[in-house]
Amino acid sequence: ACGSDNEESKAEKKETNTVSIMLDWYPNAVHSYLYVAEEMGYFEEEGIDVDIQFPANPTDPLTLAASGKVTIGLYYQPDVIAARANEDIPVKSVAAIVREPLNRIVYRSDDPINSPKELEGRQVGYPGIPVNEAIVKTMVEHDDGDYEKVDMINVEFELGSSLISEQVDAVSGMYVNHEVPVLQSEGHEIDFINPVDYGVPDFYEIVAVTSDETWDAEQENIEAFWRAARKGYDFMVENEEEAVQILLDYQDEVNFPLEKEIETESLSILLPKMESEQGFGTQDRASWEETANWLKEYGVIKEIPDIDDIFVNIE
Amino acid sequence: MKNYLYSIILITVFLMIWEAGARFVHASFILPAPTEIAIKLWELKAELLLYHLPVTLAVIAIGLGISLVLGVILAISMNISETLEKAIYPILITSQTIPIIALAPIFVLWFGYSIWSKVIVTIIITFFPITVSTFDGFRSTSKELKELFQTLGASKRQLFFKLEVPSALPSFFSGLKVAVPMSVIGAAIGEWLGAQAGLGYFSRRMMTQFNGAGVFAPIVVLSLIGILLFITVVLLEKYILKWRRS
Amino acid sequence: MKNYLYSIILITVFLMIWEAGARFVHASFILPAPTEIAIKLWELKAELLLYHLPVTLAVIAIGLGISLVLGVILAISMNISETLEKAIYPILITSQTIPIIALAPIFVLWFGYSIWSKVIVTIIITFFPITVSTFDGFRSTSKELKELFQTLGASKRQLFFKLEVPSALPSFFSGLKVAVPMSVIGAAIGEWLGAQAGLGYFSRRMMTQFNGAGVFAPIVVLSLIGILLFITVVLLEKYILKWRRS
Amino acid sequence: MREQNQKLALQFKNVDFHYKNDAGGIPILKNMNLSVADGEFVSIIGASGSGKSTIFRLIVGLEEQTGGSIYLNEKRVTDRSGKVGYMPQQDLLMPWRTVQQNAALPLELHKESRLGRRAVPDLLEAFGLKGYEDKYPHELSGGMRQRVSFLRATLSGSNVLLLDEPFSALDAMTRLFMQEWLLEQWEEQQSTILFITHDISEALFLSDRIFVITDTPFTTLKEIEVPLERPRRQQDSDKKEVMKLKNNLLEQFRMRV
Amino acid sequence: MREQNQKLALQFKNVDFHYKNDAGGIPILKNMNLSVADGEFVSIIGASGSGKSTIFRLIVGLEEQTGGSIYLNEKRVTDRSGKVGYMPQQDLLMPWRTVQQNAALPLELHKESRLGRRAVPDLLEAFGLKGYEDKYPHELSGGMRQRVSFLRATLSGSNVLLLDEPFSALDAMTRLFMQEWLLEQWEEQQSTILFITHDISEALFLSDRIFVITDTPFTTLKEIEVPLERPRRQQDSDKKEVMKLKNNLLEQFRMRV
Ligand SMILES: Nc1ncnc2c1ncn2[C@@H]1O[C@H](COP(=O)(O)OP(=O)(O)OP(=O)(O)O)[C@@H](O)[C@H]1O
Ligand SMILES: Nc1ncnc2c1ncn2[C@@H]1O[C@H](COP(=O)(O)OP(=O)(O)OP(=O)(O)O)[C@@H](O)[C@H]1O
Ligand SMILES: [Mg+2]
Ligand SMILES: [Mg+2]
Repeated sequence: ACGSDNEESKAEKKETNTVSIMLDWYPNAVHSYLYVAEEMGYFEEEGIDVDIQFPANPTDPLTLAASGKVTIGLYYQPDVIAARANEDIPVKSVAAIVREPLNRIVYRSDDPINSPKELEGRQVGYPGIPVNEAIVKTMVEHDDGDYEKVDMINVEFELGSSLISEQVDAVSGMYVNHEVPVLQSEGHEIDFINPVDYGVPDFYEIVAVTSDETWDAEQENIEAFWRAARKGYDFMVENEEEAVQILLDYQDEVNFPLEKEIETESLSILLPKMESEQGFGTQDRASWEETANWLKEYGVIKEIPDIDDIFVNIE
Repeated sequence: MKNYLYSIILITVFLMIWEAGARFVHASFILPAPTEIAIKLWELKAELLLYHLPVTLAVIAIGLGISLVLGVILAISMNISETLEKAIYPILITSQTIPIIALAPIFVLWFGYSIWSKVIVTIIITFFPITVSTFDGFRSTSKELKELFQTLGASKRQLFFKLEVPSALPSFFSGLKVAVPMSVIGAAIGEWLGAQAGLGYFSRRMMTQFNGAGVFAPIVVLSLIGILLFITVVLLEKYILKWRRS
Repeated sequence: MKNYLYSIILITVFLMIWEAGARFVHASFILPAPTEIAIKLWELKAELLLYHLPVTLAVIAIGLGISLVLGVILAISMNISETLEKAIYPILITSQTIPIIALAPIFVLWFGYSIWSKVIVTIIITFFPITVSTFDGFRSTSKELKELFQTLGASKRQLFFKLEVPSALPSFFSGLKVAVPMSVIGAAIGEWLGAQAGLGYFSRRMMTQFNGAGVFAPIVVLSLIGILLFITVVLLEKYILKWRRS
Repeated sequence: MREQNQKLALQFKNVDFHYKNDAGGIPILKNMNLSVADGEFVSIIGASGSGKSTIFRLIVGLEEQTGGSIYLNEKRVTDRSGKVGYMPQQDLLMPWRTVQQNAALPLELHKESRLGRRAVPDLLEAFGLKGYEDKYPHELSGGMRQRVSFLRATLSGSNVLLLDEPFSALDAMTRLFMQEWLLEQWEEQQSTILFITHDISEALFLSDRIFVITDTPFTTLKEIEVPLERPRRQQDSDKKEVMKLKNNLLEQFRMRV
Repeated sequence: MREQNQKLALQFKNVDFHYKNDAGGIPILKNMNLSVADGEFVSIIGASGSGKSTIFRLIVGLEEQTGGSIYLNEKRVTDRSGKVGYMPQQDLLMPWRTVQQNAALPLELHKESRLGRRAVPDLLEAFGLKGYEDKYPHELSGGMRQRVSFLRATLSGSNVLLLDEPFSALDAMTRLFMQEWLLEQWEEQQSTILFITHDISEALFLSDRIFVITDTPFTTLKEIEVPLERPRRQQDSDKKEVMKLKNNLLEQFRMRV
């Protein structure tokens, strides 16, 4: 049981049927379907109010979902497994949103890193999210390097600024569809390495996470939320341009300015990675197992947790 | 004004050097020039003042308000009960050497992104100076005057309101003058840790946007709040403690 | 020890309630029990004390050291030159009402993820109390004693070392006692903003790993540093100002 | 010389007292007897720490005697707080109150005595404080502050006033003038005054009788009648008999210091 | 009575002085003349603010006269700092120094006079401070602190000592004993003393001559010779002539307050 305070807030949520969702990062094309669903009234049709929140710290979507402070957090598949395996945190994924890694190791072109082994002795910035440590470790070791010699620095959200201001030599955690083109469009010469080329499996980049307790208490709401989100996704697939426009209309211009061109391009990269034959969001047991095995192999987790606890598919 | 002539000259020189340096370095996301900050402040005035400022002000007001109420109540209780004083005062003093603020990240887990995680940080940072100085104020009540009141047959209530409260006021205001700027800092730090609006939040967000002037602009506003609040307390103090005017 | 009996009882009761509450809530990543924290502290002792502690201590030592040197030099300069005093003192006082700490994120851009960005935060948070109290100490030098020295034909140098320095010491130590716990807080906050080691960093990192006891354990160590440093200053003060012993 | 009736304003009967502290007690009074007639002016002198202030603390009820009884105006009073006017060493005015507010404190604390409040302006004038009613203590000279303090003691409404070294913080000249002023007030107010001082000349100039504390703990006080008529002026203290008395007393204390 | 030679220890010749402040200047001395013979004990009395301390500040060089000249031991000295012993009102001891360290301050500041340092233990004994050498000021009584302060003034090595109301913070009894003690020391040290006080009896008891400041700014000081032989004891002040003098002076000040 998770304290009376929690139960109270949940009771409240039920009455108003509010679903709060914390994005994995500040809003960009990967979140278009949510804004579409909001704009087109799909959430309303399902009888729920959606409160979209942005994280103040990169790790908040998972921690706040786990502590019941938000209904759903968008996070990374390996971290869900690690939380479950290492600390027995009762969280589960309810949908796979992006089915392939978007994460890249990015470096400045004038200070190139030709292969992961060259990260030895270099400073690598990352947003404090543990999966990045696993990725860099896997890549360096796959390339016969020594991960112990890599200097991993938690830079919170300052991936771009720390790289550009040369405070770090490379960063892990930038997305190939968004941060990378944003930096490039501002005239910075950067390049990147794809983790999948160096032993990192094809994990789900973004999954929707909730806590076991929230799931038990608010399953109906979450399912309603997901039905609406699917409709948003379907609309987005059909009307790419309009979907981007809706995102841009919803943007918080001062805080999270978006470039139309970049977001359009970004969405076209994303769509194939979001598509699933069984329907948007459906998760394969195999992917979870593969990712868990990878984490175990590289010592991120000691035991593979019960896969059935970790995810649930919404019909 | 004349008294501050040298200070004004010094600040002007400092701003000019900064301006020149910033223009020379020419990397405004690292070092924006004062003029850039001023322009940004003007551009963002509506957003900063109408949207983010009220959020931060609410945190400061609620945090400071709770600190004041709890702090003064605790100080009075310690003044009344010696047992309470013996139990709590040493803890209060020791707690000041403890970086409780380092626990702030966990408040986000307890209170989410609601206003309360920020309010708690503000309370933690302002509670101590208010409580300790108010209590020290009560303790500073002259023993001789207390005895004088006793010899005049004053009731406990009269002793409290006519002697102890006035005696504690100067020290209470000193504490408040320390706490007020700290409340601004507390709100800003609280907003780093989890917020969706507020000046501290806005400043950090701007960093991610490579917007140096945008980082500084809300901090200018925060500073003005700090100074205004401080001046308010000083004026209030002058008014209430008018007998101290020479 | 007897004096603190009530405090000890109160703390014990508090810990027991915490323990019970934590066991009831049973979500140790949100609210770890004191015993869990103690166990974690023991488990992590090598990592915390040998790896992270030295990093944080270095920040505290360098930051406090620079604050001390610069603060004392500035206080002495203001004491010597009235023009400097008029120019700088008002700025110092005003700067205290400004949440400069909110600028901390940008220091990372200036100084990188090296120790210096954390040192700067520590300096910013400790510089003011040290400078102002040292200077106030110099100012508190009795005018009459100064004149006495003059009538005895003392040189400026003698006046400084034999009168002004001893007069300033008590106030200097008061400032140091304020600054020392703040330096610990400064180091912890600095480490939030970007670091690869250090107790503040470790605590936040443990949060991302859902290790509640791991969040608290380094803060216990930080608190102990704060208390130890404070006690050191108090002992030093007692030794140097031994004439104040009654 | 003022008429003294035979009524007693104050009487100690077999009073015992000791302060309690960690190491047992410090005995001050032992089976002590003392009487002061109504309208009398009595001084108490004695070495530092001999127990002068302790006598006052017993009278005003700040300390409770461990034995014996204390009579005020021939009635045995157990709770004596508010029953006697007390003017402490130094002035002890409240810095946040004006002259008038400071003086009127006793009236404020006892709401019954409304009548008295109207008398305050007149008294302020009589005490030479007219025009200063709304000034704060720090704006007054030492002598004026003492007068406010004395007015406050007077307004406590009691006929017995206890003054504990009231003039010790004043400079020598002001002190002389305040002594004369005090005598004038005393004659006018018809009150009984007990006066503690370290200054033998002061005691001789002011008092009808002087109580000398020679030993602590004490059972009786050495009593000295001052051989002077009233009204007095400073030069009266230069009379032969008074001089002899003064030098006697001085010798006595010289041996003990 | 002590032999006084005709040498002058101190002389003011046509000295002018005014304090400068925002609103022009406050004239204190106008074309003022004054002489004190070597070995003399002279008191200065006058109302508060009349300029007594200002005379001392001129002598020790804390203020510079605007006209005229000041002679020390018959030499015209421009930089007078370190040339006169000065014992300020209240004791002004440094709380962080022991008795010995406080007293020896003048020797420390002038390294030349090494010889003197050896004399300190003897002097400490002579001043009744034996056994207290390593105590801090707050551990001493008021009278002892004054003695340390006086010893410090003595050790400045000058034959001229200026004492500015040194006893004003002491209680009446202690004050009397300190006066006698001061006279003893003066006779022994063969120094010249200028003594400021508010207390007419004190001035009469101590001095050979009394300077009275009647008006400010002043040109001359009213001089009064005290008709008493030396050595003196307190009771000597009770002599007729002295009493008359005292009452005269008192009347004079009474009118001015
Ligand atoms: N509250 C107290 N508790 C314990 N002992 C006390 C207390 N007050 C006074 N004493 C002791 O009682 C003795 C007499 O004190 P008291 O104040 O009556 O002396 P006094 O004659 O008034 O001295 P002084 O002239 O210095 O004012 C002293 O030894 C003092 O230390
Ligand atoms: N540093 C100063 N600057 C300007 N005016 C001064 C200064 N010091 C003293 N005065 C003024 O000069 C006058 C004489 O002052 P002084 O201190 O010599 O008086 P005093 O006779 O020693 O008085 P008291 O008995 O109160 O010590 C006073 O009116 C005083 O206000
Ligand atoms: Mg007493
Ligand atoms: Mg003077």
